[in-house]
Amino acid sequence: MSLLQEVWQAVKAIGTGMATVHKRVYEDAPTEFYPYVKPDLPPVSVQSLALVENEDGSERCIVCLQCERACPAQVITIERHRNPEGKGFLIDRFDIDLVNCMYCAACVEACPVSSIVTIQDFEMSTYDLQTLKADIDFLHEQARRARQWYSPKFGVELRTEDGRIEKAPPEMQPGGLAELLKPAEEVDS
Amino acid sequence: MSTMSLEPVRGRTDEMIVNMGPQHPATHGVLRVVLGLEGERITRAVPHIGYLHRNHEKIEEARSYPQVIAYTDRMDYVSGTQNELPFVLAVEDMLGIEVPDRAKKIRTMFFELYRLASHLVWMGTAMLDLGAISPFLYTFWDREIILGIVEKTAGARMLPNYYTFGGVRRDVHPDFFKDTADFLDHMERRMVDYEHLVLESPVVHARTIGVGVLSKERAIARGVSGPVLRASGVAYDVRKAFPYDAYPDVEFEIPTSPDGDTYARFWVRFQEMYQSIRILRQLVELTPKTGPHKGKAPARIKPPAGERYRAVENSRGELGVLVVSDGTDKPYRVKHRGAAFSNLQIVPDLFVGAKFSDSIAILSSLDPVFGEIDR
Amino acid sequence: MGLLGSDERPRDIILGTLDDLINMARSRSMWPLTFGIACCAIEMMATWDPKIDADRFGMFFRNTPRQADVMIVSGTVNKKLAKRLRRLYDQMAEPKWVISMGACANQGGPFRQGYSVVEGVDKIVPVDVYIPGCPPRPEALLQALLLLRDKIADRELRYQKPREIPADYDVLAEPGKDGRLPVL
Amino acid sequence: MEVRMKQERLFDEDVYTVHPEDYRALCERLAAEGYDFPRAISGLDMGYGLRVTLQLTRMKDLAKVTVRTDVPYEDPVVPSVTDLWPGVEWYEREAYDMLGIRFAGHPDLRRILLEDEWALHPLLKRYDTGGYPLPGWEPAPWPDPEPWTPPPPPEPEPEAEGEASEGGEAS
Repeated sequence: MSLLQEVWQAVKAIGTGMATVHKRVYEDAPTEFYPYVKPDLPPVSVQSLALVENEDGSERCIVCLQCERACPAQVITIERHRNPEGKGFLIDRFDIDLVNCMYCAACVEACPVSSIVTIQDFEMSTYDLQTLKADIDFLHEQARRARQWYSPKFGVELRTEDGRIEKAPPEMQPGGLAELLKPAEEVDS
Repeated sequence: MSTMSLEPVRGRTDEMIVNMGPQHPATHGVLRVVLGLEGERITRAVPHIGYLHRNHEKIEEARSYPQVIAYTDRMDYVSGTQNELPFVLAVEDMLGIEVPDRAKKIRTMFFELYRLASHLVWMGTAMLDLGAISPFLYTFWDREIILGIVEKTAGARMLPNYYTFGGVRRDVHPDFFKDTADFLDHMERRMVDYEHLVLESPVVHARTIGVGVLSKERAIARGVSGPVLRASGVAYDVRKAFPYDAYPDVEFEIPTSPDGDTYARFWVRFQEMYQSIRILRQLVELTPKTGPHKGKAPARIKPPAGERYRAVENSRGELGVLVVSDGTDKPYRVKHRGAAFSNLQIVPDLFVGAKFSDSIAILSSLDPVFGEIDR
Repeated sequence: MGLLGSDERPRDIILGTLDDLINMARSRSMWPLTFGIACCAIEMMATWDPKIDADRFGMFFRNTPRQADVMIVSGTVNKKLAKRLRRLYDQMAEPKWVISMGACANQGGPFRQGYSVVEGVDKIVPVDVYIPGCPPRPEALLQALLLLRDKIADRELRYQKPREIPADYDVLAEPGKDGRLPVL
Repeated sequence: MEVRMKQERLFDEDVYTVHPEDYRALCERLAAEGYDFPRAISGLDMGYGLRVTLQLTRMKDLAKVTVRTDVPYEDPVVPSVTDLWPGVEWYEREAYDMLGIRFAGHPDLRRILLEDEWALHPLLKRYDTGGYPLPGWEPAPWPDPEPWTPPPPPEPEPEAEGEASEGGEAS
């Protein structure tokens, strides 16, 4: 290859590269200005876990230990005792080690009453790890702060202004709408 | 140090021992290579791995079958759900679980989306190693779109734990097919740019053509698979050879190149991206919009005693898993055959005789991912 | 990490104010070390991609520990890597900070029961900010970087807890070294 | 040469269970038959001994074959096949690292994933996940050596190594 050809090749290559890069100049920048603008996460996004209470403040969790069994990372610790009056169990201890959690949402899949849910609060960085050892109050608090959450049984649920829990409109729901729009009582058995 | 098996030869002063890694910006993770150099030429190369050994195989013996899926995700972390599939297929074979047609197609769509994402990461980092920064910015930009599509359905960006025995965990988002189709339009436009920036760049030509040539026979004997094998002229692709999921239903080609050099490996990955786009185009049309996303699977997964090896073609090659069951709900042994593990074995073959600066280009053309190599 | 190299709270008005000024400057130019380990490293790279763009805050990757201020431990640290990680940390010039990214770096995460994994990088190097997640989103890393920025600049936070550098490499020992494991 | 082995058909591949002394001979025969692509070598703790599983593919017609051989814990030596298929080099090193199977004739049998100084072979069933010995673990009795002797007609059912797996349950 002669010198002239080489020079031409180089000029052409630089030109092509510059033109390609230049095209992008006129595109909208994709930058999200994160600390100022919070990202718009899809409702099913698994960023943290929460334990939802019923509207009247009673416990939704029936302490069936399904989530503890399903957890791959084995971060859920539950202790329970039999309810002296009535049936079922009462919670003594419900800890999720959010430090070691792998956020796979297997517990949420396993939960028969959609008590344990995924929320989108990803801003959990901390100076002290002990703040992430979540006990039941922490998990309830997570749920109270959350505007919306997701569980496979009930789909996306919203917390309204006056504290009620509602099913989100269909456009917010993930796939499989037909199952989700069934009344809640049928699933809860 | 005893791990440094490459002692300087007594009495030779012309050979220099250079340690590369585990913290090196161009080793794609925590690879350590000890190189013997004569001037610019590499005379010896000894790769040391294991800096990311996370006892996957031991810990998976102590987990039940559904729990293992979440762990397999963490192997080849660049290509997400692709790791889950061989394990899921193997257990489905052992149990005889039927997978609905639609679930197969959804799985394949995710598989190919992650292949695109993985090759985009490869392109960005490989070009970063060769000194170009813009491709990194562009490819990660496009990768974010893929991860956005995945997250909308599966709930996580990188490691979604989405496949399950008999199908997928949840139905796709109603916008999934439209999003994917839009992304493919976008990607086709972008591929033109990438060709300009990568394949047609004379800098890339100068750094890659004729560098690190791997012959066909050597590649097969070394157990190399995936784009590295196909760049040496062997048309072996698990998707065609042992078809799984929806691959029998779609048309695609296996791009091969007879050259076997670093440029050929770059070129084959590019062609694979075109084939992925083609597969996804067909699947967007073919996949039924409604229907079951999951077949009937037993509540407790307890495969009968026996063993099963299944392999898939992930972004790096043949990713296989040997599942040995003893009839309980925990696998007796899970042995992962990492494609990158086999591919990395040819590092000494390719490095010796190359120039020191070429080693970076060769290594990035192998595209190692250390989660899968060290497990 | 003060001007005088002391970890005690400076009582001098002039030097204390100067110290704050310097730390403000430091907090605006944190340069992390390119040290990707595992899954989180991909998200770490994604934090510098056009979408998140941590460059906006004056953070640029440095390839050598000598030039870096922040080490982002992005992935599982096993016992083989731990010595190298500690050496990298020792090579970084003061002042230096460590961000532990993801479950594995925090406490071993899902792999913490295994034989080869160090249960938390804070057994090897002192950690300033922890990020939960597996892997954390790029935004979460950016939030952690901003938390660290606050910590560097904020006098109260800075002197809250004296930095303890773990002295020895005990965690690197093999499980059998304490006599519980028979040699084959 | 007579090779003491049992042949069966498991899904889509031929499985040969072979006596360790004949492992090398069978591998040479398979290499001569054109099996050129080594997929993997897996080490496996069976509870009574260690098993080496070699998986091969023939690129020409994509035939798959698996070779298995069992060796006792006391003397886990298997001939290396790196000269036939160089691609198994790291897999043999890994099996040595994880289970302590020694491959005679391997050019560079060192630990690969763990550090050289370690004495632990962590995938052995006698250790728990953390690498500590399980209390009360006893090796299972060695199953019949019989399966090697008569090469029976190929079994139609894809039911493999049932008795071998039962031995593994002893832990």
